[in-house]
Amino acid sequence: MGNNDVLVVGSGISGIISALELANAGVNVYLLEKEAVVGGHSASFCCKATNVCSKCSACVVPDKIREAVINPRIRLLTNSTIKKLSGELGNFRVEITQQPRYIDVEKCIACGLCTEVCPADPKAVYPPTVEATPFCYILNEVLCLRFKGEKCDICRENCPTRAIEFELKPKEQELSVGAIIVATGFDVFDARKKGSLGYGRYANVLTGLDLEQIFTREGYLRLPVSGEEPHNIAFIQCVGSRDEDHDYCSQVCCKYAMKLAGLIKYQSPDTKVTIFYIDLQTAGKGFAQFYEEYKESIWFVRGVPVEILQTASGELEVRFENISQGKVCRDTFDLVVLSVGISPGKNSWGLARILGINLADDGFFDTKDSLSSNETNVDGIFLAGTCQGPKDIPDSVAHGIAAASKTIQALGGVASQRRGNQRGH
Amino acid sequence: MNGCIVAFCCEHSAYPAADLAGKLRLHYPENLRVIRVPCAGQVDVIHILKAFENGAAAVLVLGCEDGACHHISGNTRAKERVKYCNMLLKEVGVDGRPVAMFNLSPNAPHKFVRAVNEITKIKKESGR
Amino acid sequence: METKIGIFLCNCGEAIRNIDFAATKEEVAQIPGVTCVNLSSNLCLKEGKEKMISCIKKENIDRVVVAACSPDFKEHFFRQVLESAGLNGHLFSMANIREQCSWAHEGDVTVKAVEVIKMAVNRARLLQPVKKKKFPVNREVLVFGGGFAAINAALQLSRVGLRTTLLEREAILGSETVELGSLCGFDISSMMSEVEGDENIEILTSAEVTAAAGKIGGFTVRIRKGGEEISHKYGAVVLATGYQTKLALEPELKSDINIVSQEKLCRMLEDPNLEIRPRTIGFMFDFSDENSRLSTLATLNNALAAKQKWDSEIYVFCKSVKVDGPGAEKLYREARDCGVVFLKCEARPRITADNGRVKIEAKDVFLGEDTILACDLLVAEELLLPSEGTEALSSLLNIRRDSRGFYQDENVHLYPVASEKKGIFFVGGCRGDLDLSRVLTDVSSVVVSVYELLSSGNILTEVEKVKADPQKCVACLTCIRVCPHDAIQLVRVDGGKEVAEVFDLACDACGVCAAICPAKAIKFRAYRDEEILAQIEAIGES
Amino acid sequence: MIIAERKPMEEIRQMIAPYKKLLLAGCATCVAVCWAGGEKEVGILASQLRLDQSKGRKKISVLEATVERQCEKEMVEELRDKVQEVDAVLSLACGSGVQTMAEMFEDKPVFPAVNTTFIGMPEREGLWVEMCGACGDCFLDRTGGICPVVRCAKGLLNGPCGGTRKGGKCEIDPEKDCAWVLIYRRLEKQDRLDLMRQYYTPRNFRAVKRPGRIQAVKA
Repeated sequence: MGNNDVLVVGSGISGIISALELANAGVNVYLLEKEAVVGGHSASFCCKATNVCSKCSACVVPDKIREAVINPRIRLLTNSTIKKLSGELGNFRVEITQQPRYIDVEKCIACGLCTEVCPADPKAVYPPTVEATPFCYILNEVLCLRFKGEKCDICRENCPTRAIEFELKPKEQELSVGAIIVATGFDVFDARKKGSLGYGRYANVLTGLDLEQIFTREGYLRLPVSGEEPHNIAFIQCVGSRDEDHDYCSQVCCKYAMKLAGLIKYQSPDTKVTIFYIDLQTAGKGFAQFYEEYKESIWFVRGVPVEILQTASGELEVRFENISQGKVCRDTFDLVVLSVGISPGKNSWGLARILGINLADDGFFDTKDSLSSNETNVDGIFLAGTCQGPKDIPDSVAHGIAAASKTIQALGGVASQRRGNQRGH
Repeated sequence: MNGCIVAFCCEHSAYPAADLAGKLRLHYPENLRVIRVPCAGQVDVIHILKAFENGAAAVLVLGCEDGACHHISGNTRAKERVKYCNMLLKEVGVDGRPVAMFNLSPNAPHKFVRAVNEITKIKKESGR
Repeated sequence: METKIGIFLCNCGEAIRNIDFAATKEEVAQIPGVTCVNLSSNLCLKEGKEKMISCIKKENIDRVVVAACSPDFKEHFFRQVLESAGLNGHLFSMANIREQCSWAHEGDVTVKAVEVIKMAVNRARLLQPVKKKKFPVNREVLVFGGGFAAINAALQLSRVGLRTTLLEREAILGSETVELGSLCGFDISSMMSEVEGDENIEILTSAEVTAAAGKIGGFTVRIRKGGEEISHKYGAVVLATGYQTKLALEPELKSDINIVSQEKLCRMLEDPNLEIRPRTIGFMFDFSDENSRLSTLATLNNALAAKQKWDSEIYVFCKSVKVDGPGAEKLYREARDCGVVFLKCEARPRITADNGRVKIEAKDVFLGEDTILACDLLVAEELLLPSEGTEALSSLLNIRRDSRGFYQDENVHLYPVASEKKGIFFVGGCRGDLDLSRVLTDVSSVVVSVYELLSSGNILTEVEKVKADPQKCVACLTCIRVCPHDAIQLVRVDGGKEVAEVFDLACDACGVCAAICPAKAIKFRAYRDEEILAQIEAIGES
Repeated sequence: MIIAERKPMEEIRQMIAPYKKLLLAGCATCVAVCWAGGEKEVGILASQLRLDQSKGRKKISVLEATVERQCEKEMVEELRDKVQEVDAVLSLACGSGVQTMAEMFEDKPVFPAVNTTFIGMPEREGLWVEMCGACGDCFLDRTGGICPVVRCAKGLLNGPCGGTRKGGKCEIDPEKDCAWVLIYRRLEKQDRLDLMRQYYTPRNFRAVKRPGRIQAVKA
């Protein structure tokens, strides 16, 4: 009888959902994450509700992370990557490397004493972001005096639970699993690549992701440098989507841009918001109504500007073709938000080589055939979420569940016999 | 009269939001007392009235965003009940709408603090 | 018997600094019923857990209060600790003195901490155990529909070992799927023969449902087929009834033969005997309905096919090209490269019949001028509507629909493929405009959800968490009307009086019924009035 | 079922003004179902009275009790001990219950806290509509089971009055349906429209001489 455990690679929303779904069906899961915390991109997204929920689904993520972390069938392996794979469906052997994090997740109680006593400047040991799971402090090798050869031992001595350990080497281990779900997610398009849009040069040109994080942290929008409330904001769509290098629609940008714009309008109704777009992707449940509601108060301009310049007074000048007036216009804004798209993960190529699965032309993992988006060319290796192609959160969730379903079907439903119980409260 | 604010917090939204506010060290008035409930729709009129009988200065009912209730309409029911409670209280001379309902999501700690501050303001204005 | 309450204080490795734990310990020890108070700095670690278990056993504690971090974080963990100490996990209450006390305020918060603990103790005193029970469930699944989604769902359900009944209103399966197949490159006939050959799948065509009752694990459905009515039990129900399209046209144009649907165009493209090939074809979409993902895909595919087969001139009129699906942008580019002309207009073009041709007058936003085009064939805009019978079926099963009439309310991120009623699921076009790969994702999602519910033949769940007292219930039906999960029904007790009964498997423990019951007959364990009021009473005591 | 609604607070306040200790007596039958006088409503009113901060209001103490049916002497008997303790009783039952209570405890003042309004049915959760006026001379056989005596604003036996609004609404209250339109439609369905042509003489609505008294035939 083959092995029925499953390895899920990547702990973003899709990976977590796959793992949870498998665990609920009685399968033991290894959840592999290369970072120190789970959750991926979606964990940092902000709530975009106005007086009603805007269905951005960002709030689902922390809920699911919590559920996954406490699930006894899911074993979490952070700071870990795959080194080698052998075997086949029902009997894979995966070699993984786990980088030391120097602070024991099981023992750290996030008391903060280590940060307090750390003599390095900046501090070499610090708390993770607030929404991080596991909520375990992070020791940065680059900053830590001890890793620079000094004899510092202060944090270790002060730790009340003895969670800090320096003498650790990367840990190698081999897992035996029956199937693998790849859920490595995406990379956010690096807006610096579009130099003419000024991201990275002008302080008031932000990406949609920056905006998400500002809202998560502060709860309201202020200009990065002056700290003032912006009065005139432009969103530029399709930055890193639907161009020569990206032959696809990222599927999320229209939604998040419009929802963020709606949130800004709700918080400060006098703010002027302009959205420059190619085509509005308003399909999807409830979203068409959302658009109807905002199309009067937000100025939608067809056509995407290609250049942003900063004026002497620090405002941002955007040149665009005003189609209704039939001429090139320029308008100034205090804040320009680039709706950056979803790019394939940088590490996909390496992982594809290790796993022996194919990459499609666009850089995402390829599927066996065009319709069944969970299956790869290797039996027993499945795809979940945005590593297969752009998806919003609900689609990623559905795709994650579907990957779990395909995995169970592939493993022949043997898990049913071992199934204990679940579905309690 | 203890002058506390009693907050009924839905465990799907307001309660985690309050936790997050703590993690972010967003401070709010100390006289807030949280009662965790499975859904804002579980908060009965009598729970709110009893809080006042016990000397609460104000009551907050905090539930999921409109349209995101885990139990479809628990939050809208709660909103109706809050309105009803204010009416009942007004009948007996307790003016100033001391019961308030706010909707928020679990990842909106700022909104939680805003809700607490807002009810504190209402309370001050009505001089209770 | 007097309850013995044990309080476990934890300073979280001294992360809680603005509480005087010594004073707190002293004060909470005075609360009536408190047998022992322990102070620890690592309650959630192994040592803490062991200490807790031994203390519970030694002191014979029957209610546990932990004053530490948020219950959101560790409630689950401590419940397990209680279980390993031989106590029911529900005899437990947590006082959040970290996130919502210590960390939320500046300065010393000992007074608040004591009060928060008192609230938890008061609640703990009244808590009652909650037992678990296994409920047997029927392992058969009923799938409504006979199209692409339904057939795939049945096949996959059968693959995970669940017996499935396909119920189709039409006389044959997949009658509307054939064109779709040729369009999207899959073979519906092989799927159909696979379904027909599958022993685990029963196919009922020309059949309809006349009545449905029951809850998850045991839906009793009356099916009428060929003048005969049978009643059968299913553990879960999957709705895959699809959608229908309607041409969005001015009424006076409807009979014009030069205006066709996408489906008709498909058939024309397949027809080897077609006499006249249209030289100019116009397409329209995305004017009357924002939900035009499917019409976009159909247009792109058909435009390309027409270009290749007939080499027609093709003009596409639309507001936005909806390319938010896999491969759609590529198709769009391919179409433009082949010479398909896309004209984007804000307003819906005017269509008139013109001497056997169709005249389209539009204002293109890029050219900024009026465009008049006479074409041989217009593929009209299609509106996506729920399929016939959707409304009837939804009221039969008592499930909600969205504002456009499709299944599944807009609460999609909480219930992607599930309804608010446990055991009823939706897949594919009946819940919105989904492209085929999304439909397949839906199918797989539903299959695993159903599998989790039914595969073992029983479900373990907590019983009587929410319970209506038959003595107090006045059968006013209020709870039945308000229950969001349709988990309450009237039953006869002792062959006489009718009272409300909460069905444990279907109940999601929200407490809406308990709050609204005018006779105060419904008790929600752990959140009963007594427990809430006990917490309120503790407020302001100090 | 009997439908009632709570009296305005001012009225209740005046009734109970002289008393310090009160019993709030609920009834778990009709008035519980219509959310006016069951255990829940008793709790709410009691809490309200305790909270009362209006001018000149002194603190009162309030006991709460709910019986299965307040119109049954045997069931009201359960409250005897509690009634002894208080100065007055505030009953949340229908008029019949209040009177039963008053008769049982003749030495205590018993006040009604609700207005008994009509006999009706729930249209949906929380909404009740009047269906029957208890006229004592049922007419429903001729009107397709729809009572014009209460459901027609004018109580016409030979309707409609001619003022029906568009959409079959009543001319007096456009929110409500015209009973005679409903009757017409119902009879149409049953193919009994001939009944509409009949003329009915005005009736004596006091068919049962007040006070009403009905003796069931003894078995």
